[in-house]
Amino acid sequence: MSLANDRIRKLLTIVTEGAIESALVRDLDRLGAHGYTITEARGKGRRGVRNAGWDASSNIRIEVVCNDDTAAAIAAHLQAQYYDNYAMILWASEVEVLRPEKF
Amino acid sequence: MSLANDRIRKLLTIVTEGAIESALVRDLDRLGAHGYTITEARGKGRRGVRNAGWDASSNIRIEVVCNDDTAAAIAAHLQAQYYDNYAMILWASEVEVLRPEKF
Amino acid sequence: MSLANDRIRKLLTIVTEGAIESALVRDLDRLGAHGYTITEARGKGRRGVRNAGWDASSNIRIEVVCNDDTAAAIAAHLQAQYYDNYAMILWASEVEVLRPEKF
Amino acid sequence: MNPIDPIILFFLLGLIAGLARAELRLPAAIYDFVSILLLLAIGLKGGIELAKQPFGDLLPQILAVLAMGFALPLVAYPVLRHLGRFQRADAASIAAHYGSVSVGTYAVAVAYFGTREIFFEAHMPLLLVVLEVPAILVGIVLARGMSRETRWGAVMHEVFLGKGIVLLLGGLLIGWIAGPEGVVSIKPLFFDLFKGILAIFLLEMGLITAAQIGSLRQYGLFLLSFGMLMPVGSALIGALLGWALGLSMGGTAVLATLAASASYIAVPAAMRVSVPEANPTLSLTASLGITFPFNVLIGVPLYHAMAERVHAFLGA
Amino acid sequence: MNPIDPIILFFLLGLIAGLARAELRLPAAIYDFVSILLLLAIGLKGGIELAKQPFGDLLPQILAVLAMGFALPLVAYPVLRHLGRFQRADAASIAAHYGSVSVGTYAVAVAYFGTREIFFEAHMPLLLVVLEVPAILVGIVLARGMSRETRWGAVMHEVFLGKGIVLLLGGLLIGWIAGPEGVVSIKPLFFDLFKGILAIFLLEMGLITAAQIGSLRQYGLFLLSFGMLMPVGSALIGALLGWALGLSMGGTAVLATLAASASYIAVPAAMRVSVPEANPTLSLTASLGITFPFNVLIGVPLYHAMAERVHAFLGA
Amino acid sequence: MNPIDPIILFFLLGLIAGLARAELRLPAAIYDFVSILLLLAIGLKGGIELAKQPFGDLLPQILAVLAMGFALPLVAYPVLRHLGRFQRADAASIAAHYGSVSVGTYAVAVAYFGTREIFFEAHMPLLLVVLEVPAILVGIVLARGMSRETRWGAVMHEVFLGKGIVLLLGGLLIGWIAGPEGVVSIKPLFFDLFKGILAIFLLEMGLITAAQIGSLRQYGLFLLSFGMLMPVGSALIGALLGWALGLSMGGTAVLATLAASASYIAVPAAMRVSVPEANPTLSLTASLGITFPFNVLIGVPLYHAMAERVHAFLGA
Ligand SMILES: Nc1ncnc2c1ncn2[C@@H]1O[C@H](COP(=O)(O)O)[C@@H](O)[C@H]1O
Ligand SMILES: Nc1ncnc2c1ncn2[C@@H]1O[C@H](COP(=O)(O)O)[C@@H](O)[C@H]1O
Ligand SMILES: Nc1ncnc2c1ncn2[C@@H]1O[C@H](COP(=O)(O)O)[C@@H](O)[C@H]1O
Ligand code: NA
Ligand code: NA
Ligand code: NA
Repeated sequence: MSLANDRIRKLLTIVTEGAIESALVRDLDRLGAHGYTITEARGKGRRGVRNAGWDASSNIRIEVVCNDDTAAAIAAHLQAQYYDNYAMILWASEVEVLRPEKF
Repeated sequence: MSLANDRIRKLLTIVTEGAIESALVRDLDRLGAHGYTITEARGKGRRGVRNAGWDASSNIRIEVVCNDDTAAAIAAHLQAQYYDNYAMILWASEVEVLRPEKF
Repeated sequence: MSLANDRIRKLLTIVTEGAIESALVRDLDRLGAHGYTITEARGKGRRGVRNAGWDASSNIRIEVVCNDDTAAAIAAHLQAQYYDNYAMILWASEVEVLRPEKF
Repeated sequence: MNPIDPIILFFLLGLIAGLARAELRLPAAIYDFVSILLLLAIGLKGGIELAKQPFGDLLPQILAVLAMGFALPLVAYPVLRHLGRFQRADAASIAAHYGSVSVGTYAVAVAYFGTREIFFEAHMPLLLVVLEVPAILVGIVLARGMSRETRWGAVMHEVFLGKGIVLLLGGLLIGWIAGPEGVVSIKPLFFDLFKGILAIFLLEMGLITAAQIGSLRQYGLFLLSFGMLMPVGSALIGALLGWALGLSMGGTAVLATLAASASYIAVPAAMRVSVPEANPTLSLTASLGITFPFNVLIGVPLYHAMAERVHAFLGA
Repeated sequence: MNPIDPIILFFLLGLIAGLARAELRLPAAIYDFVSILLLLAIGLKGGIELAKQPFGDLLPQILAVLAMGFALPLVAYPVLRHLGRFQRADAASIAAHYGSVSVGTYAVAVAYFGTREIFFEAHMPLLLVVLEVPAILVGIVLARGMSRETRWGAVMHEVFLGKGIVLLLGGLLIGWIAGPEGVVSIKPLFFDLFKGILAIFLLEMGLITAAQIGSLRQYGLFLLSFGMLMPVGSALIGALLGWALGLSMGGTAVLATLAASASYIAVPAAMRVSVPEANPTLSLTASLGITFPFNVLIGVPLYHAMAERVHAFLGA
Repeated sequence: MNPIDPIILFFLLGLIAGLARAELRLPAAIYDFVSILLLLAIGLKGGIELAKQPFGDLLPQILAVLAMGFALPLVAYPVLRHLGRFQRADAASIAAHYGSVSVGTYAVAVAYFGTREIFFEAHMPLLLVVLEVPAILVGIVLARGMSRETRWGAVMHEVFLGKGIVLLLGGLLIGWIAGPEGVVSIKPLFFDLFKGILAIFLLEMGLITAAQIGSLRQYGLFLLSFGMLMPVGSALIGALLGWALGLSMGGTAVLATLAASASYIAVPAAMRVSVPEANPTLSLTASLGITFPFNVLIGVPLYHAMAERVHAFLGA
């Protein structure tokens, strides 16, 4: 498994409120993500403990594997649209993918 | 935490259908992975939305930390065996581990 | 999304027994983590299969994004305090964050 | 004297366990399941009753209650904005919470009057549904003005297709179509278990409330007073309206309870999407941390007494 | 006329909520729980009845129904392959779905005949179990031939140790060993709540069906026709067989329903593992998006009428 | 002869399905829900009875049972340390498991004596709670000595604020305050469904037990013998104590069962936090893989016979 350059993509991980899942997923589609993976989560951050005991305090953790431009577009959009008003955190890293044509 | 070379391992992340969990886990064992971690997931990809509402549409997300060779073997096996017929995506990255002798 | 140096942080991922969640979370707070994200998990490792069917066999997967020093402190603490007696694995990688001032 | 209702004790158990940081947590899936059962059961019960009476007779009541739903947040808003000195979005969001209703509180009232065998009109679930919606719309307009930018399509989707309304209305329609005999076969789950399920729900509500109380200190005295006085004021409006509409004493008390209750499901979800700059901790601390326990522990018997007075003074 | 069964209304509620994209989702854990309860309850009911009659008497019926289970996918396959122009694996997989049975459809039929107080043979759950398996084997052979490569060990594991069979058979055995009196103590959960639990299950099935309907457009008219005509054809075979076996009119109708129903639990899981190149969206669109709602809304009463005709024309 | 209780059959079904590696898994949320219901129901039942009798009368029994809770692990420890050659921490942890109690085993005993209509004292849940705690403290002291380092605050939190104690005690108090009439409204969920819920719980326990049995081979004969002989010895102590305290034959048998049962919820959680160097696989293999099935399948009837003998020989 060589880290050949053409197989490198960005992995964006977003942790945010469950309440905005449908809006977010629509945005991801629009911004060019070919897919995403969601897991249920809880956690703590600036906006306090979100323990997932019920709707209003549940987090989701979204992962998107995409190319650099899409990653940049998504990050910019989330920062502009959601970062101030929602419990949200976002990080990015580089990953190597199989079948790069998928992304 | 220095990124000392002998502590670097591969982290493989696989997202795929819950239906093949037992087969996959057997394969991982056989191919030399010393462990794995599974979380329940849902998502979207080439094969449409998989919303985890019931058995046939549930995803799992598997993480395996292992050395380069094992990672390559697993990736090759999954690509040959499952990639065409199953909803599946796989990415790899480098991580630093504590107690490298474990992996 | 440039990998500008001042936006690089460490992402620590810990997989361990659900039984020590509250103790662990207290430790993270004390050691300077500004937040964390938890998902439920199951898996296999040195200490056998932990299939999450009930309390004693459930895993949690904790992610902490933090600066290098905090990451080192957390890793050292976990290694000293928990690694020998608990099912636990820990890995670290570098990630780029939005709004680095948060971490 | 009546014995303490055990369901209230379940709420207290959750509250105390939560405050003592006990290792007790209800899985989210179970909380969801239990809420779904309660919403459907309440809807079904109302629907069965609707099947018995001509819908037209209820129209005046529906319209009057709808008007109350628009009015209550308009009363709350200036108080919050000027006395409470909250920012516009926050004041609007809190006002929306208090103008709408809490299904959990309603269920407690139903159990309370059921135990005491006090009659109340059986179409109350319909009024519950009716009261849920208008405050949300008022809240959004208060926060944004009648701005063109508000995507009313999305708002309407959020409001009418949220879990609460869909299950309440769905239950109502199913009960209405199937009628009393049709529903017999599903009675064991939805009706016989109702209070047991409600007990589990309140156990979890106690735990949730305990988690909110932590943030109470931060917001201080105004929120505390508002969270207890606003419901009493709303209850009075509800009681007077109930009397004016010719409801029975029990019905009047239930309408008062509905008016007094503050939403913590439908409204928070809608506000999060439509007025994101409002701080959800503020409104949830008030509605869950103060008003819900207040209503459950003190409010319901108080509104019962209130309805008795109103009917005694103003005549039946 | 009989009133509409409320459980059907729950299905419609789920379907409409799903199509309207309401924010309604049953947690996966609850879906699992509810299916487990239904499977156990159906098994238990059958087991209790088996305890009352000598097993030997049932053997002819079991063998005949087993034969039908092998035959039905062989009827479906050529239609799918030649008329539908499906690829070999897809045709085989869909055929397996339609040769097997749907526990949810069976439960709806049980509720339907229960409400109407129409007698049917109490060992039907045994026939349900019997019908579940053979179509899977036929499907695999149709897709692969009798190839040496098929790991029959793994296939058998998948087939006989899947959730559905284990719980149905387990329930049967428990009911059979414990007998009618033994089971009294667990009756409130498994029998009294049965229709309520079924209502919740159907609510979720409505939501799942709605999600499948989206992919319907893609696959067009053939699948739509197949999904409605195949069950009617199978039902006729089932009804004739029921009559030939000397079943009561009710029993005949239930056997027709079993024949008509298409699997969406056991078969998809087995096909995923054994015939992975078959596209699961195709078979699930057909079985869940078309046949399940067809059977639940139209099929069961239709097969009831069919059984009446068969018994009237051919004599009892 | 009495028929086999179906709940035992559910345990066997889970056990066999688990050993056969069937695709059967109860969602963790459901396991949680079911345990919560059982714990509350047992507590409630005990609380209702407490409401009927003066608490003072029970004090001697409570103190005696408390003493037994301190004594049992002190009996087990030397056996494990010297005969079993376990490390200090492991011996202490296993001793704590066997000194404490299993709510699941208690529930099976309740069902067993209920079916046979054998009277036993209704305040047994109180003794269950009392027995849960002391063994944990003894276990920690055995592992650590009376070391200053032990953070007793954290230990006490873990012990008294664990899920088990909170729900049992909470249920007790609610039952006690609300009394028999108060609890009527929640009876359908907590009491009528009790054995059905217990059946589901035991199904899952069977699956869990099957998973433990795998590690049995590793630990061999000593653990196997200990897991079956220790409960019998404890049961004898329990039976003699029950007789000495003047309990009825049924009550004596239930106390023997309590003494015989080994914890797998409260103690593992507490040991994990307070004696982390003890290997949890060891103690869980013993308590879940050996003693739980032994008690459920053989132990309860055995302790029943034991209590009969004790009462016959020593006089009532
Ligand atoms: N430093 C962090 N590391 C990992 N997860 C975090 C961190 N900070 C916040 N989170 C997650 O992001 C969610 C929202 O964060 P915040 O907006 O800071 O409240 C939290 O509930 C956590 O789940
Ligand atoms: N670009 C992506 N980023 C993250 N997850 C993805 C992506 N594409 C697919 N997935 C996940 O992988 C599963 C299978 O993908 P697919 O085979 O493309 O349908 C999906 O259901 C998603 O959970
Ligand atoms: N190599 C690995 N890759 C991914 N996850 C692992 C690995 N090893 C262990 N784990 C996870 O960490 C938990 C504890 O590991 P252990 O202490 O090795 O038993 C396991 O239950 C797995 O969930
Ligand atoms: Na209100
Ligand atoms: Na069929
Ligand atoms: Na014991």
